[in-house]
Amino acid sequence: MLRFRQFTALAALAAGESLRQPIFLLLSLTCVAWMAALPVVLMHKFGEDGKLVREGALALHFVFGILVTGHAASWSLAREMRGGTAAAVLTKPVGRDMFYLAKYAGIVSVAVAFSVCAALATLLSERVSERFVADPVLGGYVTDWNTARMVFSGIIVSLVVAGVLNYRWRFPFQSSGFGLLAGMLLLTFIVRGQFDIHGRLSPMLWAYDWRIVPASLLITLALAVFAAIALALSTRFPAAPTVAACCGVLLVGLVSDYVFGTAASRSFAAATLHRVLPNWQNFWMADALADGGVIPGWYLLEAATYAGVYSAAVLALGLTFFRRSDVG
Amino acid sequence: MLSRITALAVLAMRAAVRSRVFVSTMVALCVMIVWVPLNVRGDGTAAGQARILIHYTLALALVVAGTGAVWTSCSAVSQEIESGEIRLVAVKPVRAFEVWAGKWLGLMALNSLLLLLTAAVLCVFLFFLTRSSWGGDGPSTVRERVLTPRRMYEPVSDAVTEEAFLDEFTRLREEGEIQPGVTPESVREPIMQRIMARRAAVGPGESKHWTINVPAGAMAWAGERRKSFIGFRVASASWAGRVHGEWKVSSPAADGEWTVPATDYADGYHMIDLPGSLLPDGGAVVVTYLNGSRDESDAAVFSGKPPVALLVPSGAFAASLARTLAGMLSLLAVLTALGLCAGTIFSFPVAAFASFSMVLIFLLGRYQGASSEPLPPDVGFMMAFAEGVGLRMARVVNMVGGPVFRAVTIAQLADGLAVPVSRAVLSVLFLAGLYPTALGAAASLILSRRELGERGK
Amino acid sequence: MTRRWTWLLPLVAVLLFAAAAERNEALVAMRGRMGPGSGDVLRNAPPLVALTTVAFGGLRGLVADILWLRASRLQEEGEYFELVQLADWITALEPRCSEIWGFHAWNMAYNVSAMMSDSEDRWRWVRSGVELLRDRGLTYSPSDPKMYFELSWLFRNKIGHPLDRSHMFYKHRWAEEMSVFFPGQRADWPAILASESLSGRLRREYRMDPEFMRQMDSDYGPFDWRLPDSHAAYWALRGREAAGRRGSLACDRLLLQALVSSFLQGQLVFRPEEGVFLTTPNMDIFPKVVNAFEEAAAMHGETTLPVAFAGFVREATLILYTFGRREQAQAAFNIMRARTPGATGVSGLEEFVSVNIDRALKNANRERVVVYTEGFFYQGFLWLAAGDVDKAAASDEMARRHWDSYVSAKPPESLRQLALPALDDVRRHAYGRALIDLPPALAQKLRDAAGEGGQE
Amino acid sequence: MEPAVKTRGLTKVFADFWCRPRVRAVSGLDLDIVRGEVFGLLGPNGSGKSTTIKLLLGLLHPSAGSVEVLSRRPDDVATKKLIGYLPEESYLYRYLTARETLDFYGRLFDIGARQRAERTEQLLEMVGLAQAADRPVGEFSKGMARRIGLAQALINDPALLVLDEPTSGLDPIGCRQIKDLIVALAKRGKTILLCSHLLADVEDVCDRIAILYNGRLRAQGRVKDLLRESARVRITLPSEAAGPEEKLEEEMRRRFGPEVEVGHPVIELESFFLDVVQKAREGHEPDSGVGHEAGVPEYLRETAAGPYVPRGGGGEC
Repeated sequence: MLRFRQFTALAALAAGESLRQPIFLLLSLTCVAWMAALPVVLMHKFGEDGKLVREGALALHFVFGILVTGHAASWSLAREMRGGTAAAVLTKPVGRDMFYLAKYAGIVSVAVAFSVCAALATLLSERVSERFVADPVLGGYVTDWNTARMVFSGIIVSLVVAGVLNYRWRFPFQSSGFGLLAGMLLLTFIVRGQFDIHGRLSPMLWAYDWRIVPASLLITLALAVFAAIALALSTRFPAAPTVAACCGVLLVGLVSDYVFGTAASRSFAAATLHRVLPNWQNFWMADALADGGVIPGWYLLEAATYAGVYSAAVLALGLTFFRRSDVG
Repeated sequence: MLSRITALAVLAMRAAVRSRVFVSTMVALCVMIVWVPLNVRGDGTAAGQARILIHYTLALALVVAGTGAVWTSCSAVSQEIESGEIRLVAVKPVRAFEVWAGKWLGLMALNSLLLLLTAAVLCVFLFFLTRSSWGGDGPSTVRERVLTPRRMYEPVSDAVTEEAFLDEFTRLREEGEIQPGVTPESVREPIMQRIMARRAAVGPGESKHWTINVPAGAMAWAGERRKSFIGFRVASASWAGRVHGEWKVSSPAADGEWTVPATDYADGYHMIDLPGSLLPDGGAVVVTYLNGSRDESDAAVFSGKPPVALLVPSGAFAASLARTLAGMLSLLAVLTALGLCAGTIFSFPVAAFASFSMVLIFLLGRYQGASSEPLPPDVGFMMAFAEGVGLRMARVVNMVGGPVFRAVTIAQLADGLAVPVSRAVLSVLFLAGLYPTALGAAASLILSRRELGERGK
Repeated sequence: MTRRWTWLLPLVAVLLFAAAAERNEALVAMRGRMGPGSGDVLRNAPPLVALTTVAFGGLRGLVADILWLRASRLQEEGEYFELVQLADWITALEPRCSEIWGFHAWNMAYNVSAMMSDSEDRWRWVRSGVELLRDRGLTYSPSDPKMYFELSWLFRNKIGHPLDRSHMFYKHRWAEEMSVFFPGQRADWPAILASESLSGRLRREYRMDPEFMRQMDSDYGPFDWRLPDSHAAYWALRGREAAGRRGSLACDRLLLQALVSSFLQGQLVFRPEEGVFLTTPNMDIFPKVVNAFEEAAAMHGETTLPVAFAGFVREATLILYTFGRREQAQAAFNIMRARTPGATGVSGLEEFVSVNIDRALKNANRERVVVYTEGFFYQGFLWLAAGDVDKAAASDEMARRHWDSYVSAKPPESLRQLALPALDDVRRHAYGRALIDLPPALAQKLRDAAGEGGQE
Repeated sequence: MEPAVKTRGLTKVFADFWCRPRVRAVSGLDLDIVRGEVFGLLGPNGSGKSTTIKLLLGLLHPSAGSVEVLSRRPDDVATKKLIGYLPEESYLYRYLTARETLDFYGRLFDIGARQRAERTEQLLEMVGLAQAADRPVGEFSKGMARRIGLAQALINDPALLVLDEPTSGLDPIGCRQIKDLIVALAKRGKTILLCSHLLADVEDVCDRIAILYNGRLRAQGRVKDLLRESARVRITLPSEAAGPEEKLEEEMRRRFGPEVEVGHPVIELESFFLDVVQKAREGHEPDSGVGHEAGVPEYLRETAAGPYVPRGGGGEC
């Protein structure tokens, strides 16, 4: 029981630390605003409406998620190890394993919080995107401007309210800003769910492209794996090289299928690399949504297993490093 | 003061080199400027490849060095404030602007180094391109068309007069093409386009002439080996995409006349060699085109901007390259100043984020300017308001950011056009001088007013 | 943290990695099973495409947009030197956008090739355009009719039309390439299908299905596969197939154009060593073209197809008549009448021909000039075989006059580009055709009257 | 004599993002440091010592009141030429070597190349880092970093030397050297502002001290004056001259009455300091820095044996 309390306390601390970083709020805001701007800014949609917005938003989720988790993982552990904060905690009756795993749990919860925001914004922005509707009443190209308005105002409202909360009751601006942003997105999501894309009231219609949800879930899983890798790397390197190494892992993992997968039958080394490197393509299924495709539930389950096992493996490796690393 | 600034500049260079960002930038740059131009697919001609080489090598160097410049400059001040190192400097007899200038100069020295490296690599590539046995036109074209910078002299503009516009408007109304009640202002744009289009076309058997004023001293560089050209862009109104025509060039001052025999011109850009002796050193040159086609549909359309131009050799390629590099360096100077300024106000991640966002906003401002499309009418008040605010902001952004990007003359250099001294001087004065001074003054003020006593604040 | 645990942990890590590797393999296999057109596209994509589509993130659309803007601007300015690379990148960013592939291929085949002075260089770029669509574009969007349309367009208009100054060079080179598979005017399908090397090469190198081609020959042909029009028809037909039940009006239009063109010049006399490249009408496919028009009209309903159909039948009537195929000409005339009652304004076939032939001759373009000239020569040989020397001379005279009037109206440089066949070659072909068409006795008479080779 | 440092009503209030006052670190401080003296600034943690120093150095800007350092504003560049500052922590460039560090700071003072080199060598010698002159500062231990920090503070032969906790992190030998240095510099007429909570150091070297508590000045004056109890007189004799202590005590009691005590002198500054702080606390003012200490918590008393040690006290040497 004590261990559990310690664990939750440490994890909450790690998550809170990250949430209070100004860069976290900045990244989340930019990501959401960018997603919201996608359907408005893009002009050459190259034929397929919604697809570009959907893929763009999912990719933004992935890229900004990587920035968020990478920053959280590398800065919290690497900095604490050098700044002496980790030493202060570890001289208490807290095991290194516990400390490390709690950090991971904290970072993953940050990634999940971010992902919830990003997924909501993706759903909303896909809905806004211009599409051709052959409706007996309202034909032609339709853009759901009301939803766009609500998303943009939500961003502004959450910032203003966070400012007021900070001024009046000294709430921390960053974390309350993020919370409000998530809240406003959720509110928009619920309210717009009661309207169709022409803006006509039709309760409980929920006219969203629900196929996006599993794709977002997969990206969240990828972020969890990425957090484990970044954390493992930051046991050995300071923040900047960790970020560089993470970029390397990201790129290599992305081309793993193409470079190592195709050569796997010929070369043992390629086959080994293909197996051992994190295969991000497993989590990038935006292409499966093209032409009305869906991501089946069993695939999601399998991918979750892969993410869990892979994260566990990386965590075990990172823990091995962390046990031997000098702290303080 | 100089000694202090030098010491700080050297320190900034050391810090940048130590932070590995510079080293990675250097490595990335080396890899890219060697790898990318070799792998860019051109149109198969040596001249095209040379243009791509120049364009891509320099543009890539600008992107990589610019990214590195923003990154290192953001960290230069913000990291020192965060770690407290700046305190020991602040209590020394150093003014805030000296700290700023030292950092800026140090980073600029590194930027210059990167650009010099790029220029060296580019020159090596170009040297091999002029020596290699490329298929078709080969190295001589590269030397002739790309590596001999030319000044472009445009014809005296024949702007549409108000009278011509009103005549056309009246005519169209009489013909019933314009409804009664429509004001001239509301149809000004399409009518102007109509008139311009009509003027741009030369029908079969017709001819058109342009007068180009050549300033005195313009011919200093022209000679047997460095030919002058007439460049024109022609499109055929017919499906065949070819027109048949004859060119005549005469200069009343030099009392010379010279004719190019009738030839077939495909749609596109063409250049005709002119004998160097023909053109006067100062005075008017009249260029005449005669459409020799017999087919009724073969109208030749000169829609380029300018439709016809005189291209006269001006200066050496190295000089143009140096001026282009000066323009690039000026842009880097602004970026570095921007990063330093952001780093003075914010912590590193926020500063980096803010600076890159600024750069992105300026770039998007250009992009939006290039492709502004009216909003659909049914968007309502909020969106229209947002659009209005957005447009105004875009205008401001373009006003501030426009000169920054105009300093970059890579495209001209690649197109074989001379980069005038005045432009290089202007960009150096304006960009490397005015912008960094303004940003530096702001940053110094902030730095001197900022309380450096508290860690991480 | 006991000592035992310290060494156990790396072991656990290794075991977990092994388990993860096994899961990875399963996932990769699963993605493979989810079929093409989904994750598979990126799985087969080169690293650049994989990286840009995923790593470029939300910037992807924007970057493609910006590159597209630059490409459009360069194209407006007539600057093509960089377009190939730009289009390459845009296709990497948006690999499944047929518009881009079409634009890219068009640039290579039309704009870049036009900058080359050498025909060989020009042909290389035209081919690159074809290969880009066929070998790369179709990999990403195998079910997009637009891609087939673009491909068919290149065969029909870039290689088939006489607009390019090197068009004869293209036609020669393509015919030479295809002669490996089709040495004569008709394809020997049993032999090709039996030969693994031939049919395999068609599949691998040209991405063409021999079985489909054979079927096409019997449905719409026979075709002379050495001619670009046959390939235009092939790809248009594949596009129609890809469109499925929706159909593709654009592909059907191209198919019909290619078929009409095959009717006009669908047979090739090709003797590269002598420089002979003579196309002549393939009148056997007339009923099949009619069927194709009707099929398309049934599928697409009210369109401009009937206009094109009327034009075709009108022309076919004249040509068939010129070549002495009275029955077929009559059939064509009847169709025309049934379709547009009263529009002809004449009582019968004879009157129709006599009223319209002059106008047709006056407005004839390159391919029709060759067709009609050959037709008149052919008529002349028929009269000669029948023993009417006057009428034979009149027809011969008609052919020559018509030819001369066409040639003299053209400025020399455009004649060069048109690359008309030698008049003698046309005449010789008409003679050969007459010998084949006439019964043996009359053929012998013709031989006697004209002398071998058609020389009088 | 002209003051080296003069503050009048110096106040520093830290504000939050919305510019509302958050912490009053220094309030109404009147301080006069005479040229040529060694001045000690004392006070418990959070009493405003460091803030005062940063205000004097121009690192912070006063919210109210005035500061004059060497008769000029503290952020005037001419002032900074005459100041040397040893910060509480190492703020040195980690990637510069010890020699480069000194050279760099020397350049900031526009010292000529030859003189810079000379001074660098001498200072390295002085702080005992001649052996490690070419190692990057980032690799130094805390004590070594303090030493190089001290060296950089002296590179310009400053007229006013500000030392923030100069002996923290140093070994006993280093502490001794610092004290000797301070004495030597004082003899040369330099003004030294010393901030420390090691009362023994302060008592040893300072001419005058000021005690801050909660941002206010609680006591200021010459050390001897402050510690002298005018109501009582202390006689110090060498032991051998006085003979056995009991005998002396008897003799004195006989002459002056039973209140006479005889014994060795104790460290009196500490009790003086605690006394000042205690008095300030009794004023019940709202506190900004360290709160009212309630002595040792109850749960610690059961096990902790030994004398009460206030948290401000106790140091490395």
